[in-house]
Amino acid sequence: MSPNTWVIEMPSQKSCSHPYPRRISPYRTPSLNRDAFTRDSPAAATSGPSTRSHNHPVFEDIRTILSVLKASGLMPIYEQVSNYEVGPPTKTNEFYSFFVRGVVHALTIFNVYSLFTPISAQLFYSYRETDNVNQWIELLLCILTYTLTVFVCARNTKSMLRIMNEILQLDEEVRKQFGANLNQNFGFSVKFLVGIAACQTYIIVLKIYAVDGVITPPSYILLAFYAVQNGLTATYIVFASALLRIVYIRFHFINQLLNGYTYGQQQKRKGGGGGGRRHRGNGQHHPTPNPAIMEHFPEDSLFIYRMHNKLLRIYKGINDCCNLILVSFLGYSFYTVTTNCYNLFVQITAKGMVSPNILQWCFAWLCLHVSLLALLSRSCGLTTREANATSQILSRVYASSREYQNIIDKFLTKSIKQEVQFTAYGFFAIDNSTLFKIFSAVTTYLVILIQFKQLEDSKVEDPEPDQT
Amino acid sequence: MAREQSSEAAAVQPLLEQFQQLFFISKIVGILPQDLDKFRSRNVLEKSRNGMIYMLVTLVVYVLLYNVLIYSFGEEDRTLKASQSTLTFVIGLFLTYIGLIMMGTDQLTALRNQGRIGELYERIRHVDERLYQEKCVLDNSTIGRRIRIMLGMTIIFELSILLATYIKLVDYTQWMSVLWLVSAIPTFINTLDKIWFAVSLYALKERFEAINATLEELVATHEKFKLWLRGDQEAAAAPPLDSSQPPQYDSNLEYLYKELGGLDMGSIGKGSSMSGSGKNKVAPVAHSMNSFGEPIDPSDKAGNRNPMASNMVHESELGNAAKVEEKLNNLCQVHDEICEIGKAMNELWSYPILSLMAYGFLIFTAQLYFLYCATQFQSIPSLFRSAKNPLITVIALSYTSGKCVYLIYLSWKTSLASKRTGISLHKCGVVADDNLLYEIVNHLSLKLLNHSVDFSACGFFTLDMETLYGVSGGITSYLIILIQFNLAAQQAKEAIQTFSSLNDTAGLVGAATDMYNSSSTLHDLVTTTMLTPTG
Amino acid sequence: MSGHLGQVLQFHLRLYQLLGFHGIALPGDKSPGRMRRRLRAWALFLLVSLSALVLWCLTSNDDFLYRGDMFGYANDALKYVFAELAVVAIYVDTLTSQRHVANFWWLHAKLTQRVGAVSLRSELRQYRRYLICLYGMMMFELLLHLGLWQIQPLTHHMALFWMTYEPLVCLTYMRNVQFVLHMELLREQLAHLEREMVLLAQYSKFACETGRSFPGFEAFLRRSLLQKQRIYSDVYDMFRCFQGAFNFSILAVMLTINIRIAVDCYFMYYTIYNSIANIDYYLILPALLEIPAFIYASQSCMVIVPRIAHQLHSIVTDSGCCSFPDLSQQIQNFSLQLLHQPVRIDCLGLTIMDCSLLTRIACSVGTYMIYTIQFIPKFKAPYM
Amino acid sequence: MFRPSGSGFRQKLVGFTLKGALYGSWILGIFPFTYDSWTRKLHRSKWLIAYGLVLTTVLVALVWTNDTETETPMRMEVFHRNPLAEQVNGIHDIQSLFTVAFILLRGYWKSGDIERIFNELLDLQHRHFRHYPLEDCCSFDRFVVYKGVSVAVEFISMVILELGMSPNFSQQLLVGVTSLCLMLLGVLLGASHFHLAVVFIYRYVWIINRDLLRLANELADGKEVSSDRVDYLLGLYHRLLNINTRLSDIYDYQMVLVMASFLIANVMGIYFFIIYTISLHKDWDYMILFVIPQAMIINMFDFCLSIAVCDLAERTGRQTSTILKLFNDIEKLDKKLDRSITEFALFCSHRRLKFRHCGLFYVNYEMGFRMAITSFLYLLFLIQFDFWNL
Repeated sequence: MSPNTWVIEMPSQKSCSHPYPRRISPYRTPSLNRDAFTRDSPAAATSGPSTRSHNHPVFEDIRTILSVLKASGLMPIYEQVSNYEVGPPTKTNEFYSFFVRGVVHALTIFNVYSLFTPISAQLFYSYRETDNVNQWIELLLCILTYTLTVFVCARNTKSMLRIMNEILQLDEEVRKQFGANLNQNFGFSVKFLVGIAACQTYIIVLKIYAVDGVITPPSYILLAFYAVQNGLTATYIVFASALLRIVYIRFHFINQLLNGYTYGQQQKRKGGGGGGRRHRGNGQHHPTPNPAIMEHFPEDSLFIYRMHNKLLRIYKGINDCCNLILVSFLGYSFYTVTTNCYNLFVQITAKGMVSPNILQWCFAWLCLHVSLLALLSRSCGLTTREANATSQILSRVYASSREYQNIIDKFLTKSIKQEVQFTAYGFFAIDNSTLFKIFSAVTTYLVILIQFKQLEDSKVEDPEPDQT
Repeated sequence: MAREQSSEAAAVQPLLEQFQQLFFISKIVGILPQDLDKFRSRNVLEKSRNGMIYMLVTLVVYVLLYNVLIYSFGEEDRTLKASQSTLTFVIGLFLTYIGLIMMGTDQLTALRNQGRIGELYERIRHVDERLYQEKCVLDNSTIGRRIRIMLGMTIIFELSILLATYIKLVDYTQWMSVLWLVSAIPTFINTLDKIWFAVSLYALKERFEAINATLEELVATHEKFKLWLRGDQEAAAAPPLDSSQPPQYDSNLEYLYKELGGLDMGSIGKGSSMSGSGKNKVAPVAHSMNSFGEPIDPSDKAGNRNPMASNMVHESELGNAAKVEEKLNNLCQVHDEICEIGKAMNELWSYPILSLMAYGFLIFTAQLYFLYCATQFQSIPSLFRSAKNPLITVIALSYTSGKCVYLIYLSWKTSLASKRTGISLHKCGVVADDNLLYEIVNHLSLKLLNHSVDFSACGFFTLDMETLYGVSGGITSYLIILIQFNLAAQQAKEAIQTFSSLNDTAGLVGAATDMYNSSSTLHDLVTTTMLTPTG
Repeated sequence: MSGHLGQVLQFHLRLYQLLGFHGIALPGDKSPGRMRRRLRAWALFLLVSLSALVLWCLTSNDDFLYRGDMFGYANDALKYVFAELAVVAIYVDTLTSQRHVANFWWLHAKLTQRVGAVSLRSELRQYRRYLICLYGMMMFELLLHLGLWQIQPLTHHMALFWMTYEPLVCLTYMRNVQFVLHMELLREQLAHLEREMVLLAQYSKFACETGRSFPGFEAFLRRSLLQKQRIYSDVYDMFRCFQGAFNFSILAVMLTINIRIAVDCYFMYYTIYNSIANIDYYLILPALLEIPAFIYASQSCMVIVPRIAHQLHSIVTDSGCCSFPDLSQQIQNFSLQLLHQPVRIDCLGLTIMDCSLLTRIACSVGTYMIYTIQFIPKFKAPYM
Repeated sequence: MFRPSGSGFRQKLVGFTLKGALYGSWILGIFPFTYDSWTRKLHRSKWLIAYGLVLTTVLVALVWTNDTETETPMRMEVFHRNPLAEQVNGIHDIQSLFTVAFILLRGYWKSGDIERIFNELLDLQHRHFRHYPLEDCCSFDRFVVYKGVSVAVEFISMVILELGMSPNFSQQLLVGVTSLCLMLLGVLLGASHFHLAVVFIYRYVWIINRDLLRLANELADGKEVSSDRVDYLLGLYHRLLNINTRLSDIYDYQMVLVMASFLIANVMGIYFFIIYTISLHKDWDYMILFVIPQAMIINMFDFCLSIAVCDLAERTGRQTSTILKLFNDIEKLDKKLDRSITEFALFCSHRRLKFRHCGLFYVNYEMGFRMAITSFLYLLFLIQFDFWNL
């Protein structure tokens, strides 16, 4: 994706070259308050304190997860230059995250070493041969994913900062235009953090109980680091979905703004009786904002188009940043889910020796990964749908005069067959259906694994060539 | 005649008038919590506490009865349970319970949106009013007929399956066997709920087609108007459509149209562009008419009613753009409104549809697999005893698959009808070529390109025929896999009759049966990777 | 009318009437109404008799079906059942969808006026694809049968099986070739339209580069574009008639040929594997050619529309000398119309009939082959 | 256009690669054109075609006559172990031979069209794109270099594989191997022609994108932009798409064959590897550790590269319509400009820069992913089958 990023990079200066005050004309102030009021109401519906002090730290709604990532060196420890800008990290912080990454890589090398040497043999004692191989591959995949994550994050530091700056700048414009600060409390991120931590510790405890005999320190380190890797990868996924959620809120905002001009709202404004009733169920589940006055349409539409372009750019930027990480994570979790389902199956079908330990272990893994996959696909699907909904909403705006119609056409013409989608390195689009496809893939591979198991069993039980 | 009566009537008749019997039945069996007498008096669905309580009670009763049924018929599974692992039995239970799950989904969803369904029909009524203002009137009488047909077919299917199974496969000596009747409840309730959805969807489709018909009528009248305006030199410039056809072929067509007038709604474009004065009036009405045994006489009425009407009313309509712009704008707004209603309806019914699809997939595969098992004289779960008889199996399969396929087919048709509108709009533009009109048409067709009505089950998969393709592929491959497992199990049995092999068999049969719950995803990887269109 | 409908078409339509595929009367003949009723009765009769034949084959205890192992038996039964399905679908389509067919031919007559007159030679050239497809298939099938029965000693089972199964196969092939004929007609219209668009584009380019354009130039261009739009919408209606007329039978025929290919591939592998002296699996070669013939025709229909759009947008609307706002508006209108009316041949919307279907068919046949091959060791067949 | 565009090491490398490809294909007789530097046109020369035909026939004959690889012991064991492998391998041999013959013959047969296309590309380059700076299109250079490297490495790995898998060296073997590898090299070069052309088209589209973007920024800064520039770009885009469709029409059969043979080769390679190592319980010697894996890895690399080129071009084509969206938020666009931009957008919505090999499949990452999964599934099935037979 890198060769094309510049293409959408240049208009940033362009949009900076616009003097903002020009857009706020005096007759606009009352409507500004109105907008501020109405815009806050949906925000307030979801967020607790809508009256927020103006020098709030940026991204405070996802600050916990940010702090975790900063501490683990996945995110740069940026400086907050102003209310709407973040600067590059200072030397010491930069060095700190650099150091952390070094430690991580050292540990990784150590782990790989101990995986290939009999040091860690005692960790894989309990299963048969194939299961041990599965465990191995799982560990290796996990290590690979995390290392990849670290590398990609180290490479994308600048672009990550750029994305954040763009988001902030966009917020600033929105505030200047409508005095609305788009914030939402990202409770789910914190919840997920806690859940991940709990799940990992639980898994570790299970593992330690499962191992009989005294555990050597290397395997302790191995386990601990394994848990840390899993947790941090999961955390990064949560962070990515939080970013997507932020973008989603912005898209939703401009869609709402546009929605004020649709014919239904206009009729409602004119006091047309049916408008409200017909428009209530219109897919938005919150009080629709007051209809806007048609005279403001041209400048608002310009603003909306610009916002839409910028948001698309941010969206692509996020996509480019997390591409590889997402691919590897999806592969990893696909593998994990498959092996765990297989283990469950083996445990249940094998008579007698149903060990609760392994059951719990499998369930913990399944819960963790399935929830993460669900979160990721859901946020991607939401954002994509909202990004593509703009043209649909715009097609609901009916203007009488010719130039308004031209304004509408201008956008619609360029958005024919131009749906954006959040792809995993172009391999496949990530949205709600992804979860579905992954599960079907899991099924198929499960079938194949079980067939292999049958083969082994038939081998061990009757070697006479009747089967062949 | 629907046109006449409603042209006198001040307002259009609400759609819900047609739903009387359906509402009563579904009220009695407890699918809809809405208020009964309000519906009877004012044809509105309003939420009522008593209905809710009644519904919950029915739900609880059904669940209890079903459990009793499973328990009482479970004794015959003991042997099965002995011969198989716990897993198999659990999954057999899962398969038996999925019907119950489906029913629960339906009822709970109905409870959840008891307020919003009424609103939905309110919106539909409003759309009808607006369509009426645009002089395109649609009669809901066909919908009532459809409802009756569907109800009849449902009852026939249910009864035939139930009685056949009861008489042939259940020993009705002990009184316990009466409980078998309970086994039909979930599918029946689910079918009733789906009838609501299907009929409303069909109503939306009719609205779309009414819009198309109006546009086509504009085109036809304008063409006639042009011909009538200047007959001969027009023929030179753009040859009028019927000058090109030889008499006998034309008569042939006349004949066809008279005979097959109502037979289908597909090719009305030609019907109107056929431009004999009689025919192109037949066409739009036939278009707005459903394809199932509708009598032709209204179309004839329209045929001999329209010409003077068109000459008086429509002749100038496509002529001056300012007037027609208003009309086209309204039509597009109505179109968009209908699309919105469709989305809302899809959202209301998304979970039931998802559960229905999963149910269909599972039951279809399971039934076929058990049929295979029965032909191999193996023991099958007692609740699937209908698989012992091929005929009953065929009926049950056609019933189950008919539900799913009909829904998918209908939604596909609806989206096709919504896409037709753009084509008709362009016809308008082309027929009256006029710069002002071109501007309008370009603008509106851009809008129409962005109106999307697509039905999906919770966004997991869209309800169109492509999905059907994938599903059929999935069913086939899973069936083959299952039979394979079964064969392996049988061989293992024959190979060694020792205890160890018994375990192994259990495991293998477990494997075989395990495939159901893991195969509940609709198309497996084989279909996603190989059968879905690449790129 | 027969001036519009050349001899070749006339002849082949008669052929199809004879087979009961073409439900309406030809332009030439008298009293179309009675003709139609007769054809209907004929189709119905054929349907009933063929179904009776199939039923008899399935039920009689003479070995129409392969008795070697149960799986082969099931496979043969499968073949028969699907052939029956195809026959039913074909004739039911013929019986019910005469209106679409009539519309199709009417539109075709209406458009071919514009396409121009025809001589026999030009007609042969015009329909060469179709003719090659039809007669090539016939010859190939015939030769295969002759050659095969020379080499292969004709066992009782084979004689019975092929004598009863071959007619059904031939019917499906003929139907398939009929689809090809209709799609050829469509393609011809579209290609003609595209040629005209190319001429238009070149003309406009020339006029704008050399700067010499007569006063009514824009009006002229607009009028011709308008004509093109009308033609296109007619062609689109033709296409929709085609779909309405043949939906089910396309599905059924494709399915039948598919099933036959999959099953016979399995048998081929099976016979080779067990070295059974039986080479009648060579008879699937024509079936292997049928599907590509259909898909190639439909694909060549579908690829033309984007090319038309390509040419449309290469019409120069304004250059240094002249600028036509109205013309560009017309072009926008036309391209929007193209966006609204894509020619997309899919049977019942199940799957789009282009070459990607070929890939998927190959993949699925491979998969099922693998599954079924894994059966072999399980039926205690003689093995290695 | 084979001139190194500009100075700098990377450009020199690119120029060198292009020259190498050119001369290599001249030597192998698969590029039957002569370049007339005065009129800047390629001319088809009968002599080169004849030379190429003779050379190919000689090579094929050589391969036929002393084809020693079939009785290498390792293959013997594998085939003895399961006959299916032998059947599939036979199929693959026949298919690859057919591929070679087909590619060369079709190349000669279509050489007229190829000549025309290349001339048009040269003409575009000379007439329109000469004025644009071409240096900073780094992905172009990267892909060209990668392509060259991959071809070279394929050649080497093929030699290593052939020599490594046969224990006893003989003069006959050497002749056979060299001829085989030369034939393979010819195929690879023939395939790489298409990819090079795709990369060139990609660069032109990229330039068009950049120019459009410049226009957008000028408008945003309030400068005036005449609609002729947009029309000019649209015309260029039009021509490029036209060239692209013609090019893929010519080359798609070859590409399909090459891709198929690559896929089969990979799957079969892994299959042999697994049978040889796991089922036959061989001890790990240098061959297992090095020879076969490197061949497979390089194969996959080349495959991914051929997909990535097309995907890059496709993404660039999509970028065009993204850039067109930037014209939305500009106040007071004058009518003519607006109209031309609208036409551009409509054209983009109709035609895309996409590669669809004879309608079978689009070539992009998605398809690549799907292909990978499918081949993996088939691999699993094969292994299962192997176990069944065990």
